Amino acid sequence: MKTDIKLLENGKRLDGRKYDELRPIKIEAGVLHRAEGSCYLEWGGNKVLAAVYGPREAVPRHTQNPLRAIVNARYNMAAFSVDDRKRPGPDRRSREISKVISEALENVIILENFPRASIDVNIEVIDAEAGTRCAGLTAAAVALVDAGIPMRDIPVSCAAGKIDGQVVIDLGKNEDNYGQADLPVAISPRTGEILLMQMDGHLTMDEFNQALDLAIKGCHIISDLQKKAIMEKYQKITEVK
Amino acid sequence: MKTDIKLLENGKRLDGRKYDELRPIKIEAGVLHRAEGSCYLEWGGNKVLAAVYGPREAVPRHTQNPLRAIVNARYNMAAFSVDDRKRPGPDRRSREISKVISEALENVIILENFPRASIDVNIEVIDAEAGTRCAGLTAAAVALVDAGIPMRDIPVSCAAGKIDGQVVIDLGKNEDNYGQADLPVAISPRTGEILLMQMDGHLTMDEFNQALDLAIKGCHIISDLQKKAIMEKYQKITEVK
Amino acid sequence: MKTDIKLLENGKRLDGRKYDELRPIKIEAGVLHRAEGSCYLEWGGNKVLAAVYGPREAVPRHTQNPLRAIVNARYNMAAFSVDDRKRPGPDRRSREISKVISEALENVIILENFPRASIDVNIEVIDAEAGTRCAGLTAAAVALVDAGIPMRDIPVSCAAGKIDGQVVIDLGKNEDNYGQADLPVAISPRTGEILLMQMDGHLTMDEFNQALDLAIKGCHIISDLQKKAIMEKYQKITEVK
Amino acid sequence: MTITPAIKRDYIANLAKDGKRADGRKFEDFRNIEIETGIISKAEGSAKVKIGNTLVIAGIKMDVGEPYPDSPDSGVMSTAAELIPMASPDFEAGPPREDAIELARVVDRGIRESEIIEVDKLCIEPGEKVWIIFIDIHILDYDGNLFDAASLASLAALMTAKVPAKRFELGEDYPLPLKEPPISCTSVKFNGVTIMDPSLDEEEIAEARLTVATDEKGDLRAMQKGLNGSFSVDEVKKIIKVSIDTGKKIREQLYKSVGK
Amino acid sequence: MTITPAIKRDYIANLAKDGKRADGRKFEDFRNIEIETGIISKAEGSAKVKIGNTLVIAGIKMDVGEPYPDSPDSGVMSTAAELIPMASPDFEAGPPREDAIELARVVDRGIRESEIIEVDKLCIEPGEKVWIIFIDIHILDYDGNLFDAASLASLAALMTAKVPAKRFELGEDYPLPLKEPPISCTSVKFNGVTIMDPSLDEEEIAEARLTVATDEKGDLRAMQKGLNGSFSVDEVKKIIKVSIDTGKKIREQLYKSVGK
Amino acid sequence: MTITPAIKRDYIANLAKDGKRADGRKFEDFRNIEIETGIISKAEGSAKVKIGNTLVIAGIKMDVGEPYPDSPDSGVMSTAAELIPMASPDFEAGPPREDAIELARVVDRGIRESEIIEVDKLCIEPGEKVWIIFIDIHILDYDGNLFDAASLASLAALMTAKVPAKRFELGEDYPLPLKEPPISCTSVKFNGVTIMDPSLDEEEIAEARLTVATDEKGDLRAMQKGLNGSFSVDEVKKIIKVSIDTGKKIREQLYKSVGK
Repeated sequence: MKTDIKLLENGKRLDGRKYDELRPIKIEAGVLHRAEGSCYLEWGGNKVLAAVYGPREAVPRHTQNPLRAIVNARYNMAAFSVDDRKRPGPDRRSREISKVISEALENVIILENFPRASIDVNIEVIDAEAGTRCAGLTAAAVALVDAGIPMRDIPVSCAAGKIDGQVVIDLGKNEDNYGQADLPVAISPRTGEILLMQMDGHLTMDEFNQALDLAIKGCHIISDLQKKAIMEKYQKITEVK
Repeated sequence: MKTDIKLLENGKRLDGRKYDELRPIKIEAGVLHRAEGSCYLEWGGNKVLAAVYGPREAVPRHTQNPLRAIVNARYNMAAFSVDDRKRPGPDRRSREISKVISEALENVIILENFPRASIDVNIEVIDAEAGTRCAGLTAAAVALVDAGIPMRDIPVSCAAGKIDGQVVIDLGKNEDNYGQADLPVAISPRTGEILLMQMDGHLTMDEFNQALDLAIKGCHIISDLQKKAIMEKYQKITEVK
Repeated sequence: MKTDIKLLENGKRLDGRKYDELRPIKIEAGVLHRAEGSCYLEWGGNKVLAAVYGPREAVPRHTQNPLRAIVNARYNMAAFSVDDRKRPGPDRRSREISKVISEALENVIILENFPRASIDVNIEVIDAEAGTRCAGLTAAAVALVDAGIPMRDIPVSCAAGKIDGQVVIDLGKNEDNYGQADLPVAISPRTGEILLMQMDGHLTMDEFNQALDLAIKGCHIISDLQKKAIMEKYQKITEVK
Repeated sequence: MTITPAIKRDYIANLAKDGKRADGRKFEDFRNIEIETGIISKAEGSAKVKIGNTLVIAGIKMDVGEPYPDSPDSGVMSTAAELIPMASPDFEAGPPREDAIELARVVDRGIRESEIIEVDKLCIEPGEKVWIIFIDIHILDYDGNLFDAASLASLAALMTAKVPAKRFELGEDYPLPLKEPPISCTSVKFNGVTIMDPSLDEEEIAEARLTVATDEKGDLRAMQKGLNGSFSVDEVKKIIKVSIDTGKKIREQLYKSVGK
Repeated sequence: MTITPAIKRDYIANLAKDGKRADGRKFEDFRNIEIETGIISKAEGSAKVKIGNTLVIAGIKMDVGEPYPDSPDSGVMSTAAELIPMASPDFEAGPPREDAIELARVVDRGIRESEIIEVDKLCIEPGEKVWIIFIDIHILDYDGNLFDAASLASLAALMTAKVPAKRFELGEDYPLPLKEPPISCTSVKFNGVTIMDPSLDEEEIAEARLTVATDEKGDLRAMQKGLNGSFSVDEVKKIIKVSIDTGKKIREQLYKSVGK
Repeated sequence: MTITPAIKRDYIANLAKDGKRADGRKFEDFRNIEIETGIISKAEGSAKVKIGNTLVIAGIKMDVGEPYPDSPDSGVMSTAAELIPMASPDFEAGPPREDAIELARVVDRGIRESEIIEVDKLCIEPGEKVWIIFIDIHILDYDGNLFDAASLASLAALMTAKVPAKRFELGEDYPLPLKEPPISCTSVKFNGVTIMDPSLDEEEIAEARLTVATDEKGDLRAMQKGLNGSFSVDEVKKIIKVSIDTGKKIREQLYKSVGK
């Protein structure tokens, strides 16, 4: 990662944030008609939709597990979500992200309840600006709750990183492109266990410890926003009744 | 569509035809050995073969309809059938044409007689010069009769269009490239019902009414040629016996 | 094939070989841990691995033969095995070679013993220098013995060809590129029957007869090396016991 | 191969006998249409269109590339539609199937053949460099009538798109040069009646479909008949008439929503 | 995995014991061959070949393109064969399978390695522009022996092809520069007998196949053994001899049909 | 979907309770590592790495090509991994699946993001011509821990690779310019214990996996957590510590084997 750009000035980041300040986040549950559960999430310049179908019989049949459900998360970026148009369809990056998100979600879903089933989680990034895997996983978790999928906890994701030698939370676009390290993390907020973790760049052990602390702190803040979004959906339903 | 080229001169078209005159058409039934029914058709510069297999068990099995047969028309242009070599294999255009032809044929075949079956209709365009979808559907209908597939009627197809402000029947190559509108139509000649209809270009309501009349008129003329070809095949068989 | 290059000088070939002299060959059986049988073979500048799995249930099921086993040989060249990097995955050349090797191996394996099964033979060319199909088939035969697959005979392969008007055995790289003919052959050494034969280039009947004689002579020499490699493997096992 | 439950078919058909539809509409009524533009910051133009519960997003991306050899002075456009598994339990991931291909081709032809985009104004250097326009259509929620929703979203996205000249160091951004757009209206037929803007339930029992695109003057600009049922000539003419009338109303709403 | 009915196998094998074939031919006889050229107006060259009921069309298209870096002064050729579902109930649509790939590669090598096309005369601008030749083979009706039918159709199409220089504004059209073509003859073996030009029924019970291409002088120009049966050295030599003799007759017919 | 036999799971888990592993190793032990370089004559660089019975070959090929528009002065690298059916009865031929993609991407990022290859020294003509580096990883025998074997083989191949300048008439060959490489160490967790360098049996019962790449100074250069189990923060920190210590030993062996 190159550092041609000054990313910190007087302790403030390019967009005016402090080192431990998240970008604005907005979460709405139950936004789609067909899906069994759904969520719309804005996180800085990211706009993400998540939709859940299932549990239903897993196809093709050879993917079925006779003892438990499988989770098929499908992370996809819309062709128009990035500066240079992305060719439609999965690429290697999106397939890797789909895999690590599926694994993180499998951790919290009560899979044993649904042998031979699949739980399909569709994540569409329609506007992208750094941190889409964290945004996607966070939205997927809310959509799963909205779909009534039984879970031990509502997983949540946030990244930390290093820019201009400083550990900060939730990298923005230039920070991601020109920063020195990125550490996306997902946790189960109830237990603090780590469900997803990837790291690129360069961190000393001290910096890693700081970054992990910051990312987990961010997760807990966002976890509250998830729960608020779910409550609002239930309240609406209750009001309608 | 551009109109750099003069397509009408003294009421005559580039190839000397009148506005309501079809290109020469030649139809022969039962030209292939392996296929259960087949047809060879020349229509102006178009040369088309159609071959029918079935009814037979539809594969893959998930395509089967337990109540009726499905029709799989496969329209394909040979690589050498056009000026600039076409890459072998289906493209988006041929897959759309396959779909609309399949739908038109399904209308007249007694599908209910063959639950879970497929009727496979292969259409190969080996020389192409405007109007191949009409030629393909017309040939496919004869091949279906030749295969003994029970049908309510023998469908038939013809196009009309607009060139130099005039509504004409059966566009030729330059008329298709430089004309103002194209309206391919397929009908069930017995009922006059419309089975296939597409339109590109620009037509006023009056022009559309004229064009539709012309296309249907053409269909009836070609319908007679279809029946003649089928009769000739039967006569040959009778003579041989 | 062009002949810009002098391939024979005083009856000696570019690498100093005589017309009926093979390149150095080294064969080792049982080199892999997971595979049920395996072989590593060096032949001039060629380095080839072969691994056998099966007999096991053939998948997908529609490939099963209820009366006998099928042989799936998969010849593959590593991306780095040739001067200009080869795109990973099968191309038309490798699929044709896989087919003719599969057919040759099917001839000697007692297929009737294993209805509905497949015997999978993986051949990886990791360094390539003319004659990889002969090397691959020869290695595959040893791997099949190592896997304990019952066979009527151990097939073996060798090529002959023509360079500068002279029939020679086992073409090297420049001889293959600039020679006048190539004749790869595989035989069942016990019966002398021909299992694989392809020819490109130009041979008179006399030259063909000479070339076939040379190739078969080469096969018998290599057959001894195959048997030696298998014996060494068994001896090692016996010693360990 | 989905088999529509006979009970649903009977229910909808019986209602139709009495001139009624399950959601209370008349035969020639559209559902409520919502159009929102400028929703994707990364796109040159974008729009979200809801028709009832059907939700479609269209995004426009532009790039600089080579023209086709046979039209060296014209910009190039391409349209793709994805029926992503998000939108329906019946859509699968993978390469586009016949339905998505027909959808993309009908929308593409509707824009291309009616020459909405003034491609001759999108030449940068004749024979060398022209603007390439990508129209990408994302179906997010599927409750029937994708043809009209996709077409309308594409138009709204195009009408609010800016040519990103600045990003390519070709001067200031400017609005995409466009002509007046035809409006697409889709009808389906079942049990002898024809209805406009089918819901998913109505589509599932439809025997024949007709999409008609008309312009401001009431002229025909594109048509596509679908499904294995048939139409009589009179039915076709009746559908065209209703499509012209409805097209006018939708055009007004479209113009309003894009600020024209 | 088709299992040939035992009864058919027995019938053909029993006939063979008496030196007979189901259609009355002798072991070394070809079926009737028909060659028709110039059948596709859009193609630079084309031919339809029937061998018995087997029907194959080959079309030649040419384009101007870049040479390969390692032969900057030579034209480029490529051969594709499609076993389209029209030709047989057993052929499926989709990417070519092993059989079609082997067929295309054997025909391609037969033309390429025997240097029929004088590729050095197909250079337009060294290192920059050469003629690209596409040979496309369409199997329309499959009743056995595709190798010979496809090879013969390709040769007849090449021998009547014109280089489309005019379309590319490179002067007048002229015949594709060709050398004398080798003729491909295919034999199969079953139950100890070898027969020439197998019909579909004979192919289905064949144990081994040998295709031999020979030239005017009776020299060998290409061979391909197929299937999992084996040949003795004597059988190979006998098949080659018959192939040389038969090749001469077919060459005469080919020359006549292309007007040479 | 393979179901690990309960008996194997119990056996390994019971051993682990007593601090033991099936092959006698301690929890933090690697299996024996063998590194051999220069094994492929056609490759610019190559290495064979064995970790226990796991066998991986990496080959480097280089070509001259265009740089990416956004980094006109930098060479380009690409990494591919194939889980070929040779290596395991469970690997299938065909396009790479999720496992192979994750493997290739983790190795690729480990090399790319830690900037081992000095891509700015691989420019031939700015904006026009740069060196393209292909790292191809072949898994030949699979007995667990592909991440570390693939990463180590790639590093050894890179460290012995020569830029083939002569073949492209660009002067004399010279060693690929490289910085100090991070070493990748993988641990897995099951039944509450974490172990280093899992064998295949251990991988099959693993609940969570963590790969940690560290440099000479003991800094973190890349991490990848896998599988659907979880780690506590303390477990992560403990694994990192062991990975730093083990990485040092492997680095020494790597340097020795490439002659540094």
